[in-house]
Amino acid sequence: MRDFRQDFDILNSGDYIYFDNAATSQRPRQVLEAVSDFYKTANANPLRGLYDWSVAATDAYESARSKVADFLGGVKSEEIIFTRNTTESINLVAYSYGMDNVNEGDEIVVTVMEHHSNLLPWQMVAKKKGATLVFLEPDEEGVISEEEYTSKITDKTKIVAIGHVSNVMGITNPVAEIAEYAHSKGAVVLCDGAQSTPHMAVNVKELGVDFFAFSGHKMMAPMGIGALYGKKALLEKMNPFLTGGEMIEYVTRTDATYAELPHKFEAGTVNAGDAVGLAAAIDYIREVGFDYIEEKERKLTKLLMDGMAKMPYIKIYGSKDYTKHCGIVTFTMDGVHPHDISSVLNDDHVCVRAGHHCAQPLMQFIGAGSTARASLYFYNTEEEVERFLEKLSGVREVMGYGA
Amino acid sequence: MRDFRQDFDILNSGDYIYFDNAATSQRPRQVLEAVSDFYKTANANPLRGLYDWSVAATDAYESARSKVADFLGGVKSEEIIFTRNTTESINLVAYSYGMDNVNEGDEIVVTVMEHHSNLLPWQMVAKKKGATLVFLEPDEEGVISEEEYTSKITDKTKIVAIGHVSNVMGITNPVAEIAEYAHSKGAVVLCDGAQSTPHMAVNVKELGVDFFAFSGHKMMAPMGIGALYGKKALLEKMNPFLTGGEMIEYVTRTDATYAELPHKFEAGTVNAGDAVGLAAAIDYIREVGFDYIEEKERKLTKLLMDGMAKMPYIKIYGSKDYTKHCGIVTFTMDGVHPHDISSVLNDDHVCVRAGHHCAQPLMQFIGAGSTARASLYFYNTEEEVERFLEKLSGVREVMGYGA
Amino acid sequence: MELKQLYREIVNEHNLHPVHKGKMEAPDLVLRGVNPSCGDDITLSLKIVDGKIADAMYEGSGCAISQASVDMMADQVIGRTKEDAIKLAGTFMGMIKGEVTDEASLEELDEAAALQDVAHMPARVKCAVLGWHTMQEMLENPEKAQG
Amino acid sequence: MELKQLYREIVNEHNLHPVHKGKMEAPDLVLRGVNPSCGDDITLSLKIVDGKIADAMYEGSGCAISQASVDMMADQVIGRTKEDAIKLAGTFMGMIKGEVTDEASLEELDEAAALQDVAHMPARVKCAVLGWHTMQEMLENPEKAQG
Ligand SMILES: Cc1ncc(COP(=O)(O)O)c(C=O)c1O
Ligand SMILES: Cc1ncc(COP(=O)(O)O)c(C=O)c1O
Repeated sequence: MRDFRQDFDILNSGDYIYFDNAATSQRPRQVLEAVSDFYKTANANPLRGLYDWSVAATDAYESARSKVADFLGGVKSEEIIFTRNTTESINLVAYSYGMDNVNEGDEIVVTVMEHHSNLLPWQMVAKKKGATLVFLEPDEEGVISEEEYTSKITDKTKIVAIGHVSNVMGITNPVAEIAEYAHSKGAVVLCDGAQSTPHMAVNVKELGVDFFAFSGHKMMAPMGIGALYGKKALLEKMNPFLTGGEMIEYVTRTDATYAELPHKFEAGTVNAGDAVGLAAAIDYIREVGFDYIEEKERKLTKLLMDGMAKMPYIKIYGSKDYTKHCGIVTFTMDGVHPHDISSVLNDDHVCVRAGHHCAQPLMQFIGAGSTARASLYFYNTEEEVERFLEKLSGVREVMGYGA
Repeated sequence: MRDFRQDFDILNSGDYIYFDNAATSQRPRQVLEAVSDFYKTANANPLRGLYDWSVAATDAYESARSKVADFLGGVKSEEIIFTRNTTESINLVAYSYGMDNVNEGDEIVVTVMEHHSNLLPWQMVAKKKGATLVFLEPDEEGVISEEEYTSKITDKTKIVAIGHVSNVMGITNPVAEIAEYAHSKGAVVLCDGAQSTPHMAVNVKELGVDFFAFSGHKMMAPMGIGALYGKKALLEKMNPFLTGGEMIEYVTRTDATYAELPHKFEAGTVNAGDAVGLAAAIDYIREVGFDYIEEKERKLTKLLMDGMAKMPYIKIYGSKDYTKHCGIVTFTMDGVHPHDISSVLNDDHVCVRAGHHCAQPLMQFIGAGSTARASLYFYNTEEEVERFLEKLSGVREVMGYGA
Repeated sequence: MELKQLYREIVNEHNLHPVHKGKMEAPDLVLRGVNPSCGDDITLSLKIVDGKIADAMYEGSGCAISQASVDMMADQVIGRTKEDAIKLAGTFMGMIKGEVTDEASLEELDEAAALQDVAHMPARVKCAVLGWHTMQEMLENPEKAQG
Repeated sequence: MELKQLYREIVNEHNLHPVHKGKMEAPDLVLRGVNPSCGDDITLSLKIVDGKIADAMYEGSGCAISQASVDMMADQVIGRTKEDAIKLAGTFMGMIKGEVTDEASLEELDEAAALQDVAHMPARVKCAVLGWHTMQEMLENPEKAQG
């Protein structure tokens, strides 16, 4: 196995330990070069031109789309809409599907652990349409029980919007089971895959969801590119969201007819450069392999959680089982505010996140105003985890609690 | 003056003549390197982190914003919202301002030469709110007269949405005059600057517009980044458009309060990489200088139009004055369909666009189903224009019309 | 084949001197076909006698490739049964998509096989198939195409 | 100053052994100040006698920097006139923004000047200024802060 870490210049340029991978990943040289190469050899506005460069740009863009379709388990290319990120993908569904299909008295079911991006769009739909948001709640270990979802998903439920992997607890939700149950109640299911796609093979058909949203930047692609998978039958019936160039068929002064899928949902000049970067990231992930990614992350997570368990003043949120964390370990430290943890660790060149992690309702639910989070990816090392633990164990002393 | 063309690898790698700059520009090495450097040295999720890399990423992103604010004539940083492109910028205004401020019986004024991106969003608002779209029409030379706009902008007008430079005729509209008149009637004015920002110094305060939208990719920045300028007083009163992470203050299960400007309008992980690219493109444009850009484009446009005037079977649209084309020359050829022109020229490695240029109502207005368009930028050369003219003059023969 | 050569040797003849362009008197089937992105816009008329295409004509405008293609198509389908014409359309579209390449099938297409190289010009594919697609549509769904 | 040193030498003392933390009996002015993004949340109470700040206390929770900063602030403003306290807040916020750097002004801030280096930690600026900002707000708009 070659040393993948060598591909990440930023990780080899100093002694920083980057443990904020759940916020955004680093990008390997291969991805950055793929984007530059696109601009240096095939740059033109795709979809519009009759000349070679534009045809090449169109090919590059559309084969990135096929690659994404493949990556999500072999769906149809036209079921993939490129967006900026998970947030835009979910907003697209909220505006185009939600606003037209949710009515007064209906219910939208989410979990209390949703990222704000999978909550606020539904708050908007609920508010504008007079619907009610219903919250699935997990147990201490982060698990949403069958009883929980079967009691809250009902005939009134029109949409179930659920995170695949929680960005705070790292837990993987039982999306397939919930989707199956939700469908039996006539609801449509959206899965927020922002935290799963970097870490595990995803098959949206096996998950059985109707929509699946994710971001490239969390899986080594550039910022600025993400995607939405939607079942063709649903996408076809939906109205466009953004309108403008590229997504039309005929336009008169007062009217327009729309292009076919997927272009109907991609208004304006597309981000072909970063789509090419996403395709390169998928190639890179395939080269590394999810088997290796999972194995490496589990080894590191075990080391991390075992080490933190030796610090009695630390509380870890979520499952006690290190295999259920997807590399995400969220914690608090007695007497030390998470922001201070993060700042002190930064003095030691350790990057961890502190705050509400865009999941304030979950913070309220677990009763922590703010937490610290270390999140790993396969390119992190055991040596980094050990150094992290050593630095972490020094934080309380810095904060005046003696050794 | 150094040879700027050397900075564009794609232009130096073969004998292609790229005359589709109005669709998208090429990017100089400096821009591509700025993006890569960001990812190699400062990559983290901006706005969220307490550690050095995230602070550096935040700095990079926010100074790109200041640079854009400066580029548009020295507006406030918080008046700049980053978007994917012009299309998204205009949709933001249509959804957040239009849907809340246009009512039944109101009018929205656009010109008949608008790009679909500055038309379809207003069609949507008009349709959903029961308002009427009113069209300003230019004369043969593309000019919108004072009589035209004073007769159509009335007390009923709530929004005037007007292109700065037409992507078909290259004409610069009298935006400042129209904005002043529109304001006297109580309307709000949006200017679509997609085609002006690459070619001329823009000062939104002198234009007097309330909103100004543009795309990075047409001015040498990467795809995937654009911006919206909005007057602070208006933006503050507007509801958010996309919702999710980063744009909130407090979130409870059923409610949220929003972050301050500009973050209120930037939901989800931002495209910091490409924003850095846009900043580098602005630096690059400054280095080249708009004086040089205009002078060079005019020289090339004159050569081009003079040459085409010698081909009696060619009809050019818009002004006869080459200084009023912003490098854009749209034309038809007797007996030859524009698609065939473009395909034949492509055989000679000449890239021009053919079609409706995302401006179908203008095509209907000028009575051409489709046209061909050659659009120049400062990095094009006289030699290229001459070679283009030679190839163009050979098209009719290829199409069977004898020499 | 280079595109210029294709124009010179095949397309121009049919585009500039079409054989089947014009308005048909009392057609049995009529259908309009359009390529929104290019503006190609044709109306195809067929006369059917005893299940066979007795005549085919078209009107409209568009690029040379779309016009030549429909003119060549008319040459090929006049005299064929409906089933046969549908099958030939499948062969043509398969060729343009690059899926049908065997000599025998291409021979069936006769002169229309000259458009094979359009397979390498994705932007022109829609132009080349417009006529064929319209004919297939009207033969398979005659209720849409009442004359 | 390295951040760790700042904590050790200044911040911890005020954070762990605050002098002015607690609930004030019958305050004249009370205002809550929060940093949504961090969760810092304090309620500041002032007693005003003859236009002077006779006492200042705070409750709430937050990071060490926000807590220490408000505790140091209370030290500095007790005994000052309202105007003087507002001016001092301006100096402090100017220092944190990196705009006020002259010795004389910083001396005015006494121990609170130790937070000067927070100017280089943009993510912590809001923590450092929370108390000062809240005090300024309540003194300038006493109608918002009735006890
Ligand atoms: C005048 C004009 N407006 C708007 C647009 C849309 O820009 P974008 O596709 O980058 O959103 C373009 C270019 O395509 C344009 O030329
Ligand atoms: C679970 C989850 N959902 C959604 C998002 C939003 O992703 P983005 O900011 O890329 O839109 C994130 C990450 O920030 C996340 O962790």
